[in-house]
Amino acid sequence: MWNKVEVAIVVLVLIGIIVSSGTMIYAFNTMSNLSTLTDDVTTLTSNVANLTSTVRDLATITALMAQNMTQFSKALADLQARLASIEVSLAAKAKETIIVGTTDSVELTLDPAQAYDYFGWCIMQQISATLVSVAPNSTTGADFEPNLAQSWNVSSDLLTWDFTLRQNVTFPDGTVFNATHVKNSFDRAIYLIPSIPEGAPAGLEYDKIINRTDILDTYKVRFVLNFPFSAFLGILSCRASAIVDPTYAPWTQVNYTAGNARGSTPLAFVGPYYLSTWTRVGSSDIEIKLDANPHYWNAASGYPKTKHIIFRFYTDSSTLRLAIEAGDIDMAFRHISPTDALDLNVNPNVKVWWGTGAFVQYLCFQEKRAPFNDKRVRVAVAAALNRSSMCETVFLGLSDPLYSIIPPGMLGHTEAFKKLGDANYTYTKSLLAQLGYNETNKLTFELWYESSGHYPSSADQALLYKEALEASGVISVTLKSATWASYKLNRDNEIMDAYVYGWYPDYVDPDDYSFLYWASWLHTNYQNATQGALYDQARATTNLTRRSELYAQIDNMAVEQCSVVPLYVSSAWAVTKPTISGICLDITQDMRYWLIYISS
Amino acid sequence: MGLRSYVITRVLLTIPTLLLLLTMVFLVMRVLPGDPVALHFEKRADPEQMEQMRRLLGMDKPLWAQYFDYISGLVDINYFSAHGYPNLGRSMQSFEEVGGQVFSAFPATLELAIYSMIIASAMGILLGVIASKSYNSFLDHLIRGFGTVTYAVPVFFLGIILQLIFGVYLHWLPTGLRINPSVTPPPTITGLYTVDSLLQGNFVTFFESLRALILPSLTLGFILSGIFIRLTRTNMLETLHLDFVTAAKARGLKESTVTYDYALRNAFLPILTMMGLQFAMLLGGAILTETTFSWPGLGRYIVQRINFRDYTAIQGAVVMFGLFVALVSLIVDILYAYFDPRIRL
Amino acid sequence: MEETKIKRSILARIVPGFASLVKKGPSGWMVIIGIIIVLAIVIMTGIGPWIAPYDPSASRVGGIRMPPNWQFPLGTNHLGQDVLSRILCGGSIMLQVSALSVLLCFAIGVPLGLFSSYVGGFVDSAFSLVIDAVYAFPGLVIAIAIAAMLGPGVVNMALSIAVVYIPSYFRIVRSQVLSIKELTYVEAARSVGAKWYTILSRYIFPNVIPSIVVVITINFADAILTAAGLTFIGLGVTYDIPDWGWDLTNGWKYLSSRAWWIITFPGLMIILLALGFTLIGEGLSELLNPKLQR
Amino acid sequence: MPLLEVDSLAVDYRTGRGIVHAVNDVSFFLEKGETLGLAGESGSGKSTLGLSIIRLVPYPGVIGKGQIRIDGRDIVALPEHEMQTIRGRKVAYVFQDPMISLNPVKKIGGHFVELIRTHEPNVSKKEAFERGKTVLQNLGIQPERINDYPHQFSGGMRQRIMIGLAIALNPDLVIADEPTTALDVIVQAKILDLLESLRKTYQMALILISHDLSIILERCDKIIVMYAGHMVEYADATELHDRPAHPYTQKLLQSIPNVELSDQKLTAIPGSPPDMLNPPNGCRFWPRCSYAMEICRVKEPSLIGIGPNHLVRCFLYSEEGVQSE
Repeated sequence: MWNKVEVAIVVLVLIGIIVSSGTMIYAFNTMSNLSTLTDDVTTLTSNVANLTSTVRDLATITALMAQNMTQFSKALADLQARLASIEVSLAAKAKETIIVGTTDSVELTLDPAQAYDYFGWCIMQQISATLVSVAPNSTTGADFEPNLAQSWNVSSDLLTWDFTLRQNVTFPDGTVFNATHVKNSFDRAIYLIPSIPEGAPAGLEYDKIINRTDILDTYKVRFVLNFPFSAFLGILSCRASAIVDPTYAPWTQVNYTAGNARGSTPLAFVGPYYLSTWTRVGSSDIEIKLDANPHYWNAASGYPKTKHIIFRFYTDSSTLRLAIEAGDIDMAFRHISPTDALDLNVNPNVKVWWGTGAFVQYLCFQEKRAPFNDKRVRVAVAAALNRSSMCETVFLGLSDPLYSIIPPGMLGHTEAFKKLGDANYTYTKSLLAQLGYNETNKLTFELWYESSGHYPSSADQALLYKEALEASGVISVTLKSATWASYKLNRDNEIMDAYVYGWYPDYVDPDDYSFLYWASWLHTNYQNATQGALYDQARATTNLTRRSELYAQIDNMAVEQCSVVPLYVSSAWAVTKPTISGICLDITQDMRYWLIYISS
Repeated sequence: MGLRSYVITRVLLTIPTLLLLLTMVFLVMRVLPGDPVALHFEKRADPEQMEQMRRLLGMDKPLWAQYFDYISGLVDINYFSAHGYPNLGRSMQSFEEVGGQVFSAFPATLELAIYSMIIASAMGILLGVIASKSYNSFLDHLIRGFGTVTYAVPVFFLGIILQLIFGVYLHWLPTGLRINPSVTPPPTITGLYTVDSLLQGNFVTFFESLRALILPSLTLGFILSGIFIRLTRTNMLETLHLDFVTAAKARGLKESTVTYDYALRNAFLPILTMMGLQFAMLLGGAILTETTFSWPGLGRYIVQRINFRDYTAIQGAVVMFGLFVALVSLIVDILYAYFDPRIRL
Repeated sequence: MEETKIKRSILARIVPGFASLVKKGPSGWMVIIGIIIVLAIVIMTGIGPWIAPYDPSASRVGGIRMPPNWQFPLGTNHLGQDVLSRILCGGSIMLQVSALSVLLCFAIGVPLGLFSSYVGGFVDSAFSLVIDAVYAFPGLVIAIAIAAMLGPGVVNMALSIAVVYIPSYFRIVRSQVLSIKELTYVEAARSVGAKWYTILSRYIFPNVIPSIVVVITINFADAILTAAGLTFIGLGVTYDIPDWGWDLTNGWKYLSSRAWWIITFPGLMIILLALGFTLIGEGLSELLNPKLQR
Repeated sequence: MPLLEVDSLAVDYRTGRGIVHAVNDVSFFLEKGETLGLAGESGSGKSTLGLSIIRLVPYPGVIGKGQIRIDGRDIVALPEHEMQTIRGRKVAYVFQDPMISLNPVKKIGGHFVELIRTHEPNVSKKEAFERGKTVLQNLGIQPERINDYPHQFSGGMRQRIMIGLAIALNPDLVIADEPTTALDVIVQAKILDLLESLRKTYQMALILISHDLSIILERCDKIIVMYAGHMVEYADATELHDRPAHPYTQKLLQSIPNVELSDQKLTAIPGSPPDMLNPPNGCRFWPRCSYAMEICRVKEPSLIGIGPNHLVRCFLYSEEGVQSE
């Protein structure tokens, strides 16, 4: 009802522009010369004459039409019949196909030795398998279940890890999976690190962690690590540890001159799905089609539940939202905006699934130079932040204020930064007063944000941060922006005073978050040996309480130092047709498509 | 001098223009801030690897040498025959062949451009003729007003409004993509969905791709039609008052003959040239339209590459645009010569 | 005597009082309306900050995405900012960018055109070849490419737009000069040994002005649209300054949730501004081209 | 019944600045095979008069009042499509500037075929083409050039072609509007002779419009002198030449150089034609007339006969004028 009103308004506005300008000029013409009126009259009369003649023609035409009507109707009838049959067959097909809309796109490749982007990993998870994987609906992300490995045990010093492999698993081409494949996969990943510095194994430092991989038996394999590493299972569960078939994933470097840097080899995997179609235009995906893998080791227990998954790619979230709304797609996952999600939540024709998030954003300070080379300034700014109002305004409450770099639900999560409070202006003022900053002599710095949509609504966030900081009365912020690549360049060149950055977990473990406080690649120029030591201790123990204590200590130091200030943790959601079931949005942020099915 | 020799000279004349164009693009892309290679190495900036990459991208050479590579790569016929696309260098982000990416993205843009050009010229010329025939009447002023307004509307705003009305509220037409997601796109033959689907003989795909084309091409068409209206109108008015038109009337020829065979046919030549020029503007508008309608074309490619600061890719795409425009203007000039006997003197 | 006559005629063509414009009929009226619109918007933007009911960049002055109502006549946007206030203040960027780009084009294009066409010969043909190459090129594509290289900012946007429009100045000036410079009075001036700069500045330049004015207005309109376009694909200025282009771009994201008021109003403002300049340009060009004055 | 009768015709231009009476109260008639000359300065409305006969007065001109009868049939109110059958078939028109009177993108043959087949639909293309050729031959143009484009002909040639197009369907009346003004002197004579001969062979009537009275005097039977939209004098050629009545006509004659009289002094007409937007009251010529009287300024003279078909619009020959002396 009230939509119609809006339509009316918009249409009227448009017509308004055109007509008004037309009439305007016309009015002035008539003013300047009246004779045009006579023209109009004459043209009008002639038009009327034409009209009458055309009417006559129309009559004759209609007569002819009437004659042909019978044939028309017959033709129509059997056409409808044909269409009906088509629809029936389509309906039958539909039940075993799910169409997924997304704004993501594979950045570059599906090769575990290189891929390091969310969607690349998402697709790989559907088509590949790792030794272990995180159980669906895990809350901590720390409970692992066997995948290609049936069982495992670790030496007390956390240096040697033995795995017993699942038997009679076959690759698509019939090769039987065994220990050699495991060794080959990891050796290859490590071997390729130098030539693919941007690849995931490089990022996760496989070469530093893994000393060597030994084949104990056809179905037994041993990893020997360089240092005790409690989160090793996490590493093994991530996509970079996917097992590949050497015949399709050769050791030849993904080299820069041979042309195809993608080097994606869909047949190399043993996952629940095959990659049957992958079309790219320019360097973004147009269509990805997954077909069920009949040889999947878990096929017996009915996985994957849906035969075909088809991905469709949209450039912006609103188009995606409209598509799911119009029923063009069965499921929209990744980058339905909070606004749209909340709208759709009350729409009976779709279902919104809410899940826990693990994506965090945080504020970095450039400590090479003033003002942020002084700890107190950093603390003062951190205290002036207003996380909750930002989350309320920008994310409409669909993300939560974060007071520790480790997201809630995960081992070692604390509320450490609550000490400084939100919009704690009295504290900020007093701190800055010590340094001679006040209403007249404000603390001024540049706050940078990424402007090409790499992070969710980063511009809006920045605006809100600026507002909150300046509300203290003693801070004045200049907003600066750069597109993703330039942003990274600026970061490496250390020219940004303060900048908002984000982190997606490679594997769900505090070990993959805590180091962010002093991560060298953030170029904050912050070092802290003690924190590093604590971090290594945490790696070296499996005792969960001990580990969480250690991470808590790291957090507490971080609050004093404020080298990196956690801002918020996002929550995740997916939108589907009501008929879709089996969506699992747990802390791992993985969408496991083999669990999804259409319920009648 | 006959038509043939004219064509030949015209083609020869295109070459220096092209060369100039390429040079400019090259220079624009090379006088940039920031070391593109440094971008690639995010976490481990290993100087030795960066050196290697410079070598592989040919960026270790002096500028003139790079320029030479760039030009010679473009005209390398063997490469073209081998790959099916010219050598436009490698993407700095992905090291993929820019030529391949650009060529794969181009058909979408071309399809959009063609359809909108058809809409624009059809609408523009028709309205223009009507306006000029009913000179100084209300209709005339209305049409002119419309033309003026179209010139002032940002193309993407019009696109958004059309989306809002026909996509969001009325649900008549899709708001994005080249084809309804539930339909598998036709096999790539020409890359133009409408053509391919017809070649494949699949009418469902054809209609779907046509439906998807309506809004974007209308958007672009509307924006451009204004210029055609104005041009057609002025030229028609001029020719309609030329003596040979009056003379034709004086010989008792029919109104229609005089209007179309005499007036329009003579007014058409400047319109044709304008079409050529407008194609450039149209391609520019296409970038915004593609962004508005999730249209996977060259424009979207550029925008996306910009975010990666992928200079070589942007350069490749820009060159592609340039080549296309040059080609179009060449064709237009030849058509011009074909239609206008006087040129052939 | 010749010269003074020309001067007078130019004055009569360029700065005609509104009265004389009115006499000129419809095209005159178009110019007047255009001028009125543009002035109105410029003034509005100038006094915007004082008359704006709310701080245009303050978030949550009202609810989020409130449709137009009595408190917020044009509604509020996705951050709860008052759309009306943003409309009132948001024109400055557009105006700055377009004005700056026009200035650049004029400063570079006109002298270049005058010089090259006056000197003639090889220099001229060389220049024209280059210029034509640029001219034939998709303007927005160049603008986008350059803007992408230079990064965001008013000056950079203006620069990237200027590069695109210099050719049109050059071409118009050149064509004019080529026709004028053979005229007898110029010949005469040359024959009595007037310096080249005298001839350019006193004899030729005045006659070129009218056509340049037309180009300027068109350039203004295009610059505004281009600026909006650049902002739309994320090459705009930073976010904390209210700008119609930005609001339009942002509003687009909330189109799907039927928040039409967020985009419609800034969109209309941009159209209005561009329309103003277009009207002036079209009117003038018709006034200066009597072929259409039947 | 005369071929053409024009009866108190008035043509107005309704411009933005006001109404211009370009032709005012003009009446004359024309028999088959006769030649009529329309003389007068440019802007005197002679072309407008010519065009109004085929109802092609350019925008914003309209036939205000009066009748134009061709074969007794009034064409002023005739529907357009019937008008089209008259144009070119019954009444042909030759325009001033041949350079711009042909469709530049159409071959000469095309022009002929189009013309002939418009008026005689049952004629085949080929036939029409052949007829075009023969016409060209009669005009002294080699027939094979029928495949050339207009721009490939010289001015004189084109004017010949225009004439050819005019007489192709041998109409009863040809209106030649300054047919030679755009051409150089030698060609002028040739064209006019051609026109003359064709007229004789085809028994056509001719209206020759020219600002050059001498041409008209030597080639026309009747002459109308026009001034500022008024027909100021009407007479046979000889009559007009020997006894010019209207001061304006006299001035015109004096301004013609005459080869015989070596010591003739050529006088130009003082002043310039009036602004048609607001013409002088009374006689339109009085500001430039050396015999101007009081009455001329206030009252508009009417046509009065001063001899066998010799009409003049001047008070010098009317009682009122004499009385006011």
